[in-house]
Amino acid sequence: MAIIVDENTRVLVQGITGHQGSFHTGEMIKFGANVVAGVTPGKGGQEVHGVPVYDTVEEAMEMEPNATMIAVPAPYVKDAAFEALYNGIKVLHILTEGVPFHDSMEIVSYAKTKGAVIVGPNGPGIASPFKAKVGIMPNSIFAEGFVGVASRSGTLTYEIVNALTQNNIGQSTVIGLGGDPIVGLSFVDVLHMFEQDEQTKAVVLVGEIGGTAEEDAAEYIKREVSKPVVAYIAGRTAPPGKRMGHAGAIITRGMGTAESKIRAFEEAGVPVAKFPTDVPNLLQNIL
Amino acid sequence: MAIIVDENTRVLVQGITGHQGSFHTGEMIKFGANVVAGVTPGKGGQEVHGVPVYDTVEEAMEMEPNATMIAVPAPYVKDAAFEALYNGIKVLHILTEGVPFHDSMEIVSYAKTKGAVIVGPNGPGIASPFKAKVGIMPNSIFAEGFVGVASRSGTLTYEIVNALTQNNIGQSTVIGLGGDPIVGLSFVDVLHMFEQDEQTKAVVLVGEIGGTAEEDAAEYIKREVSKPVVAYIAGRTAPPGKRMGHAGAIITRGMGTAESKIRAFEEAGVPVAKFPTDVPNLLQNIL
Amino acid sequence: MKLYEYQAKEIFRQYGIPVPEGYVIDKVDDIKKHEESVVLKAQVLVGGRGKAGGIKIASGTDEAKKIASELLGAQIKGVRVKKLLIEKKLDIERELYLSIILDRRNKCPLLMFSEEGGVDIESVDEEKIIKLYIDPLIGIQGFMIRYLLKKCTLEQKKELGRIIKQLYRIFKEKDCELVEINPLVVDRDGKLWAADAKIIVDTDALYRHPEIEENVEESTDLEREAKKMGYALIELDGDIAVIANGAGLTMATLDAITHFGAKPRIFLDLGGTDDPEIVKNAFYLVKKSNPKAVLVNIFGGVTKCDTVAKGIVAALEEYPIDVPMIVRISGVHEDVGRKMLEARGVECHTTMLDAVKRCAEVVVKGGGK
Amino acid sequence: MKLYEYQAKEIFRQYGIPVPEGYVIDKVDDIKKHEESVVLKAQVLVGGRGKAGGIKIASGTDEAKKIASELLGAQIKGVRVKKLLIEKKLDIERELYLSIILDRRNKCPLLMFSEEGGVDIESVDEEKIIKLYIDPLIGIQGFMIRYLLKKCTLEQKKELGRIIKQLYRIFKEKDCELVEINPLVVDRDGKLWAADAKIIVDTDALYRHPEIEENVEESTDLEREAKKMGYALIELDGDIAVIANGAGLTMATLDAITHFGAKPRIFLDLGGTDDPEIVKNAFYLVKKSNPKAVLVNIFGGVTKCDTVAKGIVAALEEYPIDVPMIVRISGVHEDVGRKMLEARGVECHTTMLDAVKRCAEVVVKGGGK
Repeated sequence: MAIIVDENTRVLVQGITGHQGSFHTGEMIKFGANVVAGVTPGKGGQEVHGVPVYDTVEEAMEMEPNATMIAVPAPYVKDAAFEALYNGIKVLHILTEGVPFHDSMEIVSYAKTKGAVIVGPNGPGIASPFKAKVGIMPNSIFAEGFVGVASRSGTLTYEIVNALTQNNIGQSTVIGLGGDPIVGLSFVDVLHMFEQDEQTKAVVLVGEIGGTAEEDAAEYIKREVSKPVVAYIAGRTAPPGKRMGHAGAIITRGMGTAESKIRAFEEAGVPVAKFPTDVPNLLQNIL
Repeated sequence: MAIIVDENTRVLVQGITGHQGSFHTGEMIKFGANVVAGVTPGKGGQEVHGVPVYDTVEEAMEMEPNATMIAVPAPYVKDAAFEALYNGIKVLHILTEGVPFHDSMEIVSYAKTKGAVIVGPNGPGIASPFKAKVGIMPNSIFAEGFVGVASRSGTLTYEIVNALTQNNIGQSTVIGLGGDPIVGLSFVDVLHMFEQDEQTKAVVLVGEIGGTAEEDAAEYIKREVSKPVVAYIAGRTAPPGKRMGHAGAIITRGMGTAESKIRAFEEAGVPVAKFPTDVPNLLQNIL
Repeated sequence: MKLYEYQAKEIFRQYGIPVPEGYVIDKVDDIKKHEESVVLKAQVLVGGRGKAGGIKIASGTDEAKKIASELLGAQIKGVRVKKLLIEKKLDIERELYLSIILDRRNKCPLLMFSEEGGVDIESVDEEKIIKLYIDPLIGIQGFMIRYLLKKCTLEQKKELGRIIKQLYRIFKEKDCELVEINPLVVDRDGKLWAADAKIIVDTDALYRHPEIEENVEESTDLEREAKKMGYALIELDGDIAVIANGAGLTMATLDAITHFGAKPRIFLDLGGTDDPEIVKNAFYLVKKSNPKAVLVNIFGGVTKCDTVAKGIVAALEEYPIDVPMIVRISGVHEDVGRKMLEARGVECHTTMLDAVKRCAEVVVKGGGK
Repeated sequence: MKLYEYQAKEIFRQYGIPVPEGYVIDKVDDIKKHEESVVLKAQVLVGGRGKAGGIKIASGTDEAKKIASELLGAQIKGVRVKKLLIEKKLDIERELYLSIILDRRNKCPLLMFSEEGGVDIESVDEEKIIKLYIDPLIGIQGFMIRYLLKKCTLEQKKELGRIIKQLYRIFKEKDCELVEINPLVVDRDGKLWAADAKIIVDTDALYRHPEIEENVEESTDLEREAKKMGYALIELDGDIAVIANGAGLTMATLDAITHFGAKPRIFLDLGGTDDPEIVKNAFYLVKKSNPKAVLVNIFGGVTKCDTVAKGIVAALEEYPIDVPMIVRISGVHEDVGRKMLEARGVECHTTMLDAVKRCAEVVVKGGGK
């Protein structure tokens, strides 16, 4: 099982000839992902790590991709995402940082009309060890297992997943939701999927300041989630009004503080780790 | 069974205080339909045939309608349809004639994003005797039974359904697709539904000149339909380039002739009636 | 509603699609001085205008005047030429095709491009036409244009992309059924030009386009009069005036008449009504059409039989017709209606087939009253 | 990015949303003659400006000059006032609230209207706020406005509807995170006015808005310099300069430092990089921030440990820092990186917790080198 991506995932890379696109194509292949095609307008006919490059997604569809990693500059992300959706691709990971959020809103709305899933923007993607990876998470941190991880952060996720693996706790699927204010998937969406997934026995949520995704997740967990959940929240000491690296990590009008999120999780019976590396201990306590 | 509307259908009427809206509310109730609410901006608080009137669909949702008849003037149809879709109504019959087709395209596209069905514009609606009716078809012509009828015309449908009833052939669901070039449902969509529907044992298609909906249906019948189908096509003698009453009934650039449609049906093994009233005979031959 | 070429080109100009320099005249005196060759194009709304002699080239002012005096007032495929468009002649290198039409099947705009332009697009091989289906919720996007440009050999890709975007804006903002550039010309300097321009606007959307004039050329006088009165009427070249309620039923009646060897004179759809006046006034048009017989075919539903009967009875007084009239009347309030008509000596039938057969007989064999 | 009130009002004016007559000055001499009362509003990007004395009323030219000379150059909540907006005083009958914000949960624009304006919207009862979620694919539609107008007691429904439509156009066309009119004033003549105007533009969309000037007031000098160099840096009031890779990890490092009783001086997110130069140049900013200790926390992935080590070694030459530096280095190419650093005498740890504890200790207990 696993969620969103698995052994049937056939990966396309949009922007494959770029620095990021080309490097991570190689890494995805090493992970075990089935990267079937790449797209860079004007570069059709080349190969990157043995993967054929096309000028348009339309042409790349002959390789029957069903997921894509979009690694093009921010001003071109909307067009690339619409191109993938228009051609029927159902899983889109948008790696790019700095996508205008009016563009992200339109992408997310259009994806809904196509029944497609958007992972990101501004996130490290998704990996189901070692069935499939669409994104840039380092291969070395993973182990296959029974814990689902969803996170709004990149490196912090690696830190936590690495700690899990070091403690012999493998993962079903690890998903980076993205650090922007508008992202395709919320914690609630992912909790719903992990709840359905037979492989997943427990869930780790890695949140941060900004928005109400964690509070919504806590509400949802109370009502709908039977599997154990543990959490970590970054930004307890972040000052209000400042964008803490991620566009979405900002406390505005008194909303989105770490305290509010931690309180909500604790009220929903979700233990919250003090340090990222405490997550394995918390999990071991409840599993 | 029956398709699209049945005993669980709760009807809203948008434009209920208008001439058409008010008369047909009464007729729908007599048919046995469950008309639960009406909307006319500025007329909230009134009653029409005992049905409560609201100013907005948002307010009318307290009566939990799940289908609507839209009988407002053409310039307001798009807004009314968007209002219904936005509020989660899943079956929309648009009675109005003369809706600009750019509006219809947007309505149909938006409906797809909401998983909703559009019947019309410019058609008499849909009836499943005597479970539900959303539209203006005369009550007296129906009998409950096993034949599904789909038509691009209004009165011609009544003529044919009446002939069926006179010959003791009842109907599962009768649907008027609408006479405009852009309508929500095609013959193919409806054939698919009738094929799935247990109550329906045979299907009658009533086509006319213009477009390729009949040719598409013939193709689809060959491939996918196991139930017997008979057809009638109006407009054998219509001159090219003239809009024959319906906006969609026009032969353009040599396309959409009755001959082409009749030939396609006959090649698909679908008998085509010479006169509307021959339809019952053709059905009796094959049933 | 079709626009004249000069109207369509004016819209192209407003949207920045290059059209040849030119002007419109309705009399010979308005021709300007021309040192170079010009094209004179008859402004009529019929297809195949070129082959019918409606497009001519003149090499200077004198020849232009001579041709203009021949064209103005002449008939092109039965339509009188009232205006000419006079344009600078293009130095043509290649002819392409570009259009956006309403795709009924997919319920969306369909863009078509072909490197084989200047001919009827129906005569071009399918594989030489690039098609793009446009989702109306997102409009035309960069990737669609990239995809199209990828498949074309043209060098002027950027300019073509720009023209496509503007053409879509016209299609949407002017509520079009069709916008077509055929041919889209590449001249010897490599510039692109809309050498011809065809726009069909959705008649039902005209209310929101006060800037677009209504063109009357496509209809006959009687059709226009009927439209003003609120009826859908089509003039045909036969003998029987057909009135029915509903477009489908009216068409079916014409078909049946033809089946029995007669020919219809007019198609008149009453639509849905409960006003006898509307029925009565339809006979004003019937009378004007000067038919050899009248066939009324009513299946009563929204339009009730007694309403129709009342209207017919009133028409017998106001617009008496001295040709045979056969009425088929069936459905809601059928009995009341039939009694009213029979009391005035009108021949009534219950089934459409009986009425049509009888009416055809009357006309073909002269078996009238 | 927040716009100044006068900038936001200029946009309102362009979109036909009525704003009071007014002008901007940066020196007292630019004040015009005023017979009637005017409002002088300090143009600063901080909230609660009114309560902090940034908004004053003057009854004539002389008083206006006197107030202006007091306000210009004064500090409002720690920000120097460089410009004043001088406006005709409105004759206020009612104060309403209207805004469109980005709703993160529903991933769409959210319109909020309340008849209780002029106060902080968070202090208004939920049931007194009308909320409308707008699907970005269809935008604002007539029925949404009808629904809102239905629920409001205002007489000027048509004008309010028009203002709402225009406000949405601004929200969309200017890539806004927020557009807010608080208060939306009804004057004694029944006219509506945007008495205040607040616009926050999406920083990431500024590239497509050359017409919008960048405002620098929200950042410190060091933050602006970092931004120009391509780093996300936040200045804080503690002692430890924190460099990490990734926003989440950097935040987690700040949190851990605080947990152990120390305080961070800067938040510096290296992001993902494989260029040692980028690592090295970050130390230019670290040095400028004048910290009491430096903590580097790297979990190597995209950013490899040896890349970071190379950058740090180069920085030791170019931007030598005479305060303790603790490095946590783990992940891809960890061993190579650690060896390079230890060879230069840099204190390295493998786990974040060890590094943070040690660094906090150094600062709090002075246990440095």
